This record gives sequence, structure tokens and C-alpha cells, in this order.
Amino acid sequence: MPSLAVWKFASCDGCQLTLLDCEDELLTLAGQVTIAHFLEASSQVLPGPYDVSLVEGSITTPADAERIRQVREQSRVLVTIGACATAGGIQALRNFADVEQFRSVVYARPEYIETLATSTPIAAHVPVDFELRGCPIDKRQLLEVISAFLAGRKPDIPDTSVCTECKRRGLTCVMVADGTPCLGPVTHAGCGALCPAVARGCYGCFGPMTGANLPALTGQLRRLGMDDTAVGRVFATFNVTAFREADNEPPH
Amino acid sequence: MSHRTRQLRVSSLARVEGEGALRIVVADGHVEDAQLEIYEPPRFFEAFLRGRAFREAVDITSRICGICPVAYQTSAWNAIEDAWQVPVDDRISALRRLLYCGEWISSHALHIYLLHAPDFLGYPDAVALARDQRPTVERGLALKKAGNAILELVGGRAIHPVNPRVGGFHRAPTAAELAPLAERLRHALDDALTTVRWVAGFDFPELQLDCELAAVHHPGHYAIEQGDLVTTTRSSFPRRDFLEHVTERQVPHSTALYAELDGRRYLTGPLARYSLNFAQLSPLARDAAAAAGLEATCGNPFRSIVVRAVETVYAVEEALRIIGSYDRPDPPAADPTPGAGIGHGVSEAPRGLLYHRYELDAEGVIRDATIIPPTSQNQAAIENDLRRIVSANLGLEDAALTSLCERTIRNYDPCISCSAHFLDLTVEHR
Amino acid sequence: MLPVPYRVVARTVETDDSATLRLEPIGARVPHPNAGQFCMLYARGIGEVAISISDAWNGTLVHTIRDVGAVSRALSGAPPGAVLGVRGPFGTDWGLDSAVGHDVVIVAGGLGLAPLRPVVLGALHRRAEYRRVTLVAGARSPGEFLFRAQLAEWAARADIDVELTVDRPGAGWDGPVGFVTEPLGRLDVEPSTTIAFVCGPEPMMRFSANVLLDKGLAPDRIRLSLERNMQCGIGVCGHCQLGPLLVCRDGPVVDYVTAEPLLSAREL
Amino acid sequence: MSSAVLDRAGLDQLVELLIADGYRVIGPTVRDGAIVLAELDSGAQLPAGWGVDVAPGRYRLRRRSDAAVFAHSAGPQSWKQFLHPPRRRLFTDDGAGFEPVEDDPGRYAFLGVRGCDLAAIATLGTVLQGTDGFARRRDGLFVVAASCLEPGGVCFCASMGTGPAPGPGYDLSLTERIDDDGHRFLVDVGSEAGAALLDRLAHHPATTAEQDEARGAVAAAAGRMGRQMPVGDLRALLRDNRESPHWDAVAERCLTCGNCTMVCPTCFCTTVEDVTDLTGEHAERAERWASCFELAFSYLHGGSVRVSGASRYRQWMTHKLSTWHDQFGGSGCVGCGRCIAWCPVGIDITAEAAALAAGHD
Ligand SMILES: Cc1cc2nc3c(=O)[nH]c(=O)nc-3n(C[C@H](O)[C@H](O)[C@H](O)COP(=O)(O)OP(=O)(O)OC[C@H]3O[C@@H](n4cnc5c(N)ncnc54)[C@H](O)[C@@H]3O)c2cc1C
Ligand code: SF4
Ligand code: SF4
Ligand code: SF4
Repeated sequence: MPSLAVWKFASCDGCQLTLLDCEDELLTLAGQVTIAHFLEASSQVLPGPYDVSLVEGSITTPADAERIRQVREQSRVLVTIGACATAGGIQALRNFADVEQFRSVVYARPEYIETLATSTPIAAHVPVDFELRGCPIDKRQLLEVISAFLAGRKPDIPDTSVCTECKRRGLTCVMVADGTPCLGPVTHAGCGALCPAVARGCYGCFGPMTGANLPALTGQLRRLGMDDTAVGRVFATFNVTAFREADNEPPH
Repeated sequence: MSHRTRQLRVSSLARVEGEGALRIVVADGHVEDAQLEIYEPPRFFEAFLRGRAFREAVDITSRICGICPVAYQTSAWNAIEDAWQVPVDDRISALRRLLYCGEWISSHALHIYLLHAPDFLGYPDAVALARDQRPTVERGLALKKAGNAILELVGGRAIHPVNPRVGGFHRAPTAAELAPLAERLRHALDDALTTVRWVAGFDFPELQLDCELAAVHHPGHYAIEQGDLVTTTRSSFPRRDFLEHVTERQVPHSTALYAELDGRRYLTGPLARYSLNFAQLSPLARDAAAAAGLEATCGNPFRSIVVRAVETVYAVEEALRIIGSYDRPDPPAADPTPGAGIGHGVSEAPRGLLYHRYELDAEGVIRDATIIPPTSQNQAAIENDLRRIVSANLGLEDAALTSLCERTIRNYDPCISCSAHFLDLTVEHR
Repeated sequence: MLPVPYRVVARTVETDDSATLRLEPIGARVPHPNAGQFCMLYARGIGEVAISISDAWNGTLVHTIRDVGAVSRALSGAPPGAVLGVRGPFGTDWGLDSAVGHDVVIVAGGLGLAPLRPVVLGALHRRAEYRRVTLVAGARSPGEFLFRAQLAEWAARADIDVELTVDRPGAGWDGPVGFVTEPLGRLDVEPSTTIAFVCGPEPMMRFSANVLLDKGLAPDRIRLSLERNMQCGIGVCGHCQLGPLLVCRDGPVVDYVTAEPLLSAREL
Repeated sequence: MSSAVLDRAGLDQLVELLIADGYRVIGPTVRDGAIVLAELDSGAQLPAGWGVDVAPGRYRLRRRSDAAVFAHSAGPQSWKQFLHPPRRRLFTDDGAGFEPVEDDPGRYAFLGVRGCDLAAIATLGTVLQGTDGFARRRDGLFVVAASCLEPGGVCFCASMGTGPAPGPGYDLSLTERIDDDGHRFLVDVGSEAGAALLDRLAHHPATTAEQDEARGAVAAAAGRMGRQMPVGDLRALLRDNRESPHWDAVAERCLTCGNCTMVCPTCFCTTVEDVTDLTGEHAERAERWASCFELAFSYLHGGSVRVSGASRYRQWMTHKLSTWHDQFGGSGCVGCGRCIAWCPVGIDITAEAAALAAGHD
């Protein structure tokens, strides 16, 4: 049986929990793979190498930077799960802030802070075989990725806008019908358009889709009444680094 | 005991949420040191909440913890609404309580079945347990799923719900949308009652808490999503006084801040809630507790699994009650008017009390944030338990003693991910 | 959209990354294909992709597949006995019959030889009906020629001219080095009596067509086979659009009058 | 067949009869701040008294002073949602062979189909008629059309020749009138099934005056379209503008979000999903709506053919107005205006066509 390992770096645990939230499939999965390393769920730890490693969390310490290298060495396939692992997560806000200031808010002992100036995605440290987006990841997508790797096929994880899911669900666009700002047009699909389904605008949990035209959306957000600070804030959350990068890339 | 130094060490605790380690030093038959080490890297939430719009607090603090996001969201809106005295419709409050019940059911079921029960039954995990007792594990998963179904329907998503906002919800579900939940919850109630009977039959090591208890208290009902504070020695105090009573202290040998209540070690969470608010549990929950051998207070941390099961019964019942009398709030949210001010919010995360405090400016921008998660409040009590459990069991082999220590920690379902508030220390691996 | 089950009865390794499968129907069979058509081949649970027919007789289908991704890997690695799904045959054919009485020039680059093999076989089968038959085939390296035994057989025949060339020579290669355009450029072409069949990567097809045009061949005498993303094969999924064409229906084989403006537009 | 007149109660009765005959009646109703298409239990769910204000990238409900039920223009969905659903399972394979999924949505009756949308159903049919999924849904379809008396701010059916009066293809067609004589509908019969149904409804034959008045109103609506396509040969216009710099100008604004294709009543593209479950024992195929704005849409091993936003927008607009003629013998655009309204940034196909026609930027 192929072996599965789950690893945690700086994160909220939500993406790993998504695996345990697969209530209907968990025991089936356990019949298909050996869960060799999954601390949140088991005190049994089997030695590597592992066929598939799911990695949650971002790298924020030198120790973790070393640990991810070891995980990579032991993993045939390495899949990163969630915005922390694929983009550095919300804790990457420090990358753009005055770390001194952050430190003064939380820390009494500055000597420990030097190493924590950045939060970086796993792919900035080791090669990654597949990145599953989301803050948190979507359960169906997680199962799809695992099933696909087990079957040897390409996971069906469309790199397209949330709008396509919104429309397939037959939802009414909140931006057009209500003037509610929505990041759906530039955000990577995957959640199933959860926010428009509750009459709110998408806030970008899955980060930018490839080729997202951020300037065009930003213009629209301004027309809907958001000022520069507000526009800055909506992109500065869980995928802040990815949105900044997408914004710097000229639209194709 | 011979004159020697014993060191017990678990470098990565399993079946806890987040990354922690355990270190015990025993010298000359005396426990010199007992540490629950938190090496979860800090994520600076309090720092980057500064300068954010008040509406963002709900979405951002949710990301502190994927296991109890509703707790973070709730304490956040409680604090902000407290600052501005936002009048919130009872129907909205009911929907919020329903949402929180979902989190209790899901999180308690997770802890009972997937994290804690394997300890009592001698399995490394629930998957191994399922090999021998599949229907039992399936029951736990079904219960957990029922909780998640509430979170998904009311919150829009089980982890980091998207629907809640300061003032209420973006969209309130219709009664017709809620109806199918009731059906599922009726099954869940049976499962929850069975769960109480099941865990009541476990073997519980002897241990009695010796610390103060603190919980949220609400005059109207068993406190979950709002209220003020009650403790064992002090009948109650308002949430706005929280920081006058709770102080945080940095201890040299640990990464976390230790919270103390009026200078004393204290505990929050199921044991505290149960013991302090017992009278407000429903008759069914109290009967189930009695049948499971619990009295009106419970001081054995190992029995917390039973208390969790009883609380699960209560949460399912509450959810059913709320759905049964559901009146769709319209509009789904109150519209807060920002103003300069300070607000305090508390709520009962499945694993304990969660406090938020925000200082807001006239535009509704957060100027300062303080978040005190349950685990940092419980840490001193956990370590004290460790000390005592080790002292009482020095005759055990290292392996057995270590595993007893791990179980002791798991009694508290500590959620270490919420490192909003923890310090970083390079952990000494010996 | 329902595939017809076929069994792999033989698998021949062609190159490092490609293999030829012989498929036979298990029950029902798809209609007999014409040279140049393709099928949608389904690897169970993995996916379905367009693959040209590289030979066919009596219900048997032969496909040559290069491993470039998950589906093509599963297909090209399918061992004898494996069951695959087949839909088709789809698309236009090379129209070999219309070349009766003409010189036939076949230009293949890399895997492009697969869909062209039925042209060679067809012409040789009714050899007397065609005038001169020439095959110009190129590969990146000597080991990357498909159907090497068959190529040698053809090369030994007097009734077909075979010109092989490689981009990168390797051990044991003493033939020409360079793109197919070089031997093609040396070819004597009689514009009024020649029909050319070209298949390979898009740039290779464009360069080859240019060489042929330079030799005076009219664009409507040059045929090539196009490739676009394909999901349905029956003109309803929209993916294979190339300007006015639905390649699965109006192609893959089109003449250069049609293809030229489409291939020269960027990102069409 | 001569026309008839139905009163408001007659319309409710029409819905009742259709349901009694076993149809699933789909019609307009108000939900989530828009007039959507959904299954109706009764005529009471129709959007009585609601109108809409529509502009590029903007749609708002508006209260009307009367109780008209069809006085609104196209909403966020089209009938495509039902005839060509967003996701459809095609076959399953549990190891014993391919089992087609013959989903049976039941028989639909569409209520309130506009001229543009009636044309769209025909256009979609031209493309998809060979697929059993579409055929199953369209066969046995009962269509109650509605004349457009209040074209919206983004409508241009008149310049596409599809409205405001519904063309052929309906069973019954209604023209809604409200005045001192009350709320009523002029009914035109388009099929024997329509005639048979009308017979069972309380109605009276339309007088010539009633007919003239209603037809005059419809004809007048043609002059009130919010938009129009530039006159001339659109097919040639697009074909000849493949290399126009204008595509880059649109690309600056276009989000490549795909909304325009999703709301378009004729955009038919799909992507096939071949998936397995965790055990690998169960395999299945489904198709879901795709969009030519998606990068993967044109993926060939090694990369996508259409990467730039400009090429993707060009593909879409050219297909709608030009290459559709080559492929399917007609226009892919019927002039409903949905892509204009539901484009989050309000990109307007008529304005882009006009810019190309004007040949400048
Ligand atoms: C008419 C036609 C005939 C072909 N004949 C052959 C042949 O005889 N032998 C051969 O080896 N290959 C042939 N191909 C190419 C073959 O279809 C692709 O190599 C194959 O689709 C790659 O799929 P993949 O999943 O392995 O790779 P990936 O690169 O992972 O592709 C992912 C998906 O994109 C699509 N796709 C990618 N590349 C192509 C492509 N070139 N054409 C169409 N769809 C693509 C498919 O849907 C595929 O499943 C032909 C293509 C066409 C259009
Ligand atoms: S609501 Fe948002 S996601 Fe949905 S279509 Fe509109 S812009 Fe796109
Ligand atoms: S913000 Fe909402 S719509 Fe956007 S990705 Fe997150 S859940 Fe989905
Ligand atoms: S034209 Fe509008 S709706 Fe269409 S892809 Fe571009 S931005 Fe989206």
C-alpha cells in the first residue's frame, strides 16, 4: 500500500483538519494508504520514505527550513496544501511590514526575532509536485488530489476564476446585482463560490488564478467605492504574497 | 527511589492540534521540571490586526485556529460589538449560537473519537481502533459530520466560515434550508447519548484538579457564545475587567506566556464550564451525566472526555431547539456605527475560554488587539497536572510514564496552533 | 460519448517514450477508419485523448502514442490484455484517392509519421495507381524514428524513395543531419502532378509547406494535419477551435489554403 | 391560427395545467436581488410588479407601478441552465463496462421565453442536437414565449433579428398588456400542443383591435433597445480584424473571468472530467461548462495556445459574431445583452464591435 504522510509548518491546522473532515471517506482512505505520519491524528509514526506527503504551513524559522528539506528527501510526491504552504499564509504579512514594529507588539525578547522576518511558501525551499490552494483547502479538492495521485492521473483542479463556479451554481453576481466588491474574477477557483452563495464578495482564499488581471479588477473596486487603503487591504490577507506577485506581473 | 535524574521527552506530541513537545525532569524522586513546550512558530496576529478595518477581524482571527475558528470569530465580533454597543437582534444571536453549537459538536466529536478515546483503549489512532470497532468510529464520524453540517449551512464553510460578520451574517439561511439539518441532528442526538455511555465505561486514572476554574457565564443559558465571567472563588466579574484579573507572565523555560487569574493558576474549558454552569445544562444532559457517574462538578481531568460527551448532547439539543424555533432574521446583520472605543469579547471555545480585546478608532480601524487563547490560560494547570501525575507514578517505566503524561496533556484538548500569543524560543532538544 | 471497449493485443516499443498498440474489439467495433482519421482513446479513470490511427484492418486498430502526460503515459504503457475505450474514428482523412495519378510526397516530422503511415501503406498497396512516391521523414535523433523496421523495409524498396534525416546524429548514423526541409529542398517536384502530405510539429509543417510552395506547388496541393485540444471529437466541446475550424470535425487534415492564415496568426 | 386573450388568472391557470400535465414549469421569479429562472409551483411566484434597470456591469431590481410579470429583460441565467446543465455525468464504470448515465430531468415547460432566448435555444440545438443529453431535454419541451415590451438597457435583439417579437419555435406566445381594461395577455398559438392547451384555458378570441394594439406595442419596443450592433457584415468585420490593436485595448479591461461565456445563452463549450474515487474501483466521466477564457481551454502539451487576454477575448467575440457562421451556419449571438450586464467590468460586445468597425482606438 502506498504511504501517506502529513506535515505541519506554521499554520492554523485547518488544512490538515480538512483531511479528518472527510468523514465519509476517511476510513476508505485508510484502507487504500498507510497513514505513516500524521501527528494530529495518530501517535504511530512510521519511518520514511513516503509515497505522498501533504505539507501544511509556511516556513518561518531556520529549523523549519531544514525540516522541509528532510521531508522532501523522504517524499516521492510532495503536495502542499493551503495558502500558508503555497503562498506563505496570512503570517506573510510580516514580509511587507516593519518587523521591528511587529516585534514590539508581541515580543518581549527581541533576540529570538531575527530569524522570523519572513514567512515563505514551501516551494521557495524545495521542489513541490502539486500545490493545492485555499485558506482552507476544499475537501472535495483534497480528495480529488489524493485519488488522482493514487490512480496516476492529473488532478482535476481547474486554474480558473471563482466566477466560473459562481455561474455554474446559478448564483446571482453580487458585484453586478448589488455593487458588492468581489475578488472572484481574479481568484483561483476551488471553493465552489462559497461567498457569493451567502451574498458576500469573494475575499480571495484561493489566491490569484494564473494570468489574473488585477489592475482591471482594482479599477472596478475603486468604481464601487473602495479607496486605496481598502483595496490594499482586500489583497493583503491569506495570499498576500501571491497577489502581490500577480500584481507585479504584467497581465498577459 | 534511587538518586538519579530521569528525563522524559516527547519531541512531537501526537493527537493534539498544533506542534508541541513535552519535557519532564525528575531528580532524586522529585519532579524538577514539567513543561508543555509550544514550538509552534508565532504568527503575529495581534501585530497585524493593527491598522485593519474592524470588519476584517472576523476573517483574520478565524485563521488563528482551524479547529475552533468560530470561537475566534465570535470573540472578535463580541469585542467589537461591545465597543460600540451594537444592538444585535435575538434572532441573530440564536443563529450565532446555532453556529457555535456546530463547532462544539464537531470539535468535541473530533477530540473524543479521533484524538482522545484511542488513549483509553490502547490504540495509536482512530483508524486502528476502526479495525476492531468500525461502527463506533463511524458513529463518531457521523456525529462530527453533523456538527460540520451546521457549520456549512449556517457558516458557509466548516473551517473558516465565510458567512458570519460583525453585526450578524451576510445571509441568514431560510427555515426551509435549515429543516434537513434537524433530521440529521435527531440522529446525532442518539449518537451523542450513546457516546456518553460509551466513554463512561472507560478506565480513568485518579487525579484531582487543584486550581481555580474560570468560565463564561450567561444568565440565560449554559454559556457558549457570550456572557461574562465566573470563577470558583469569585462569583463573577464582567468581561471588561478580564485583564484586571488575568495577567500574563513570561516564564524563562517556556515559549508561551502563562496566564494567571488573580495571581493564581487556573483552568478553563469543559471541566470549568461543567462545574461552574452545571445547573444550566438541559435535563437530558444532566441525566446523561448522572448516568455516566458524574456529579454536579467534575475535578478529574481524565473524565473530561465524559464531560465533553455530555456537552455534545447539550449542543445537539440546543441546535435542535434553535432550529425548531427559527425565525429568519431580516436584515441578517445589524449595521454597526464605528466610533473610538475599546471592546472586550469572550466566548467558550470547545477547549476553553477565549478573550479578545480591541481598541478601535473613530473610523473603525483596529488600533490595538489582545487575544488570549485557551491553551495559554490552561498551560500552567496542565503542567501542574503533569507534575502531580509524574510524582504519583514514579514507579512506572519511562515509556508508560511518558504515555501517561501525553494522555494528561490530551485531557485538555490543547490547541497549540493558536500561537497568536506565544513567544518563540529555540527549543532545546536534549 | 460512450467508448467502445477494445483490448490491447500487442504492444511494440517504438522509442524511449512511445509505443504502438494493436487494439481489437471485445464486442462491438467502431467503423473502419480512413487514413488520417483519429480516435479518442480512453485509459480507464485517467482520461481520454486524441490519437491518430497509424494502421487499421478488419476491425483492428493500431495507434502509436508518445508519453507526454498522465493519459498518454497510461495509454502508451498499456500492456497486452489491457482494456481501453475507443471512440471514433473522427475527422477528415488525407484523401489519398484524390492523389491517384499524381506524385505523392509525404513529409513527416517525429511522431507525425504515425498518422502518415496509412498514406505510405495505402500508396504502396495500390502502387501502380500513383506516380512517384517519396517519404521524407525526420526525427530528433536516430533512436527517435517510429517504425524503424518498416522504414528500413521501405527504404530497401525500389518503388518508394525514402529520405531520413535527424537533428542530432548519434552512434551508427551515417545519414543526413538537419531538418526535413533540407532533403525536401533537394527534391525534384513537378508542381502540376504532385500532392504533398505533411505532418509534424506546427513550425515544421509551416517550413515544409514553404519549401513546397517555393517549388511551385499550389497551396491546395499541400495537406497537413492539425492538432488542438480535444475533449469530445464530435464538435460539441468547443476546445479544438482554430478560427473557423472545429479541428475534430473540419480537420485534422486540411489543405494549406485553409491552414496558412490560421497557422500564421498568433495565439489563434 | 387566430389569436386569443387570456387574463391574469388565466396565466396562473396555464401554470397549473402545465404542472398537472406533468411538466416542470420553469419561469422567472425574484431571488437574491435578481429575476432568476427557477421551477415554479404557481403563477404567484412570477415577478409581479418587478422591473429591472440594466447597464453594462450593473443590474438592479426596480419596483414597477403596475403588476406586470414579464416586464423585465434577461437576468443572470438563461434556459441553457436547464437544456445544457452546468455539469452532467456521462457514464460510470465500476469495472463491468461503461454504463451511460441517462439522467432524466423530466419534461420542461419554459414560461416567458423572449425572442432572443427562443433564437438561442434554436442555436444551441444546432450545435448540440447530436448529443443525447440535449435531445432528451429538448424533446417534449413546451415553450410559452413572451413578447418583449420593455427592452433593457443592454438589449439589442432587434439588430440581431431575434426580437422583440418571438420568432417560431414556441407553443404559445404571450404579449402582456396592462391598461384601463385590465391585465391580460394576447395569446398566439404556435403548435397543436399549444392550441390544445389554450382550449383548456378560459380565454376569448382576440379582436382585430386587440391584436393591432398589442402588435403595435411590440413593434414600438424595437425602437427602444438599449443597444445595437453596428450595421454591416459582422462576420467579415471580425474576420478582417484578427490583428487589430483593439484586442489589446480590450484586454486591459477584461478580467478573463469567463462570466460572459457562462451567462451567454448559446455558449456551449464543455470540459470533460474523467475521475476515479479513492479506491480506483469506480471511474466516471462528466462534462461541465467550460469557457474559452480559461487558460486550460486551449492547452496542448507544453502550454496553452491562447495565453494573452487579448487572444482569449478575440476568440470569444470572433466566435460569437463570425466563426460561428462558418461552423454552424448562423450567428452565435442573439442580442440578449447578458454578457454586457453580467461582465463585472461592463465590457460591451456592441461597443467593441463598433470600435472595430470604426477602425480606430
Ligand atoms: C487529431 C490529433 C491526433 C493526435 N495523434 C496523436 C498520436 O497519434 N500519437 C500521440 O502520441 N499523440 C497524438 N496526439 C496528441 C495527444 O492527443 C496528446 O499528446 C495528449 O492529449 C496528451 O495528453 P496527456 O494527458 O498525456 O498530457 P498532458 O500534457 O497532461 O495533457 C492534458 C490534457 O490536455 C489535452 N491535450 C494536451 N496535449 C494535447 C494535444 N497535443 N492534442 C490534443 N489535446 C491535448 C488533453 O485533453 C490532455 O488530456 C494527437 C492529437 C490530436 C489533436
Ligand atoms: S459574484 Fe463574484 S464570483 Fe460571482 S460572478 Fe460575480 S464577480 Fe464573479
Ligand atoms: S473568499 Fe469566498 S468565494 Fe472567495 S475563495 Fe474564499 S470562500 Fe471562495
Ligand atoms: S468580457 Fe467581461 S465577463 Fe467576459 S471574461 Fe472579460 S471581464 Fe469577464
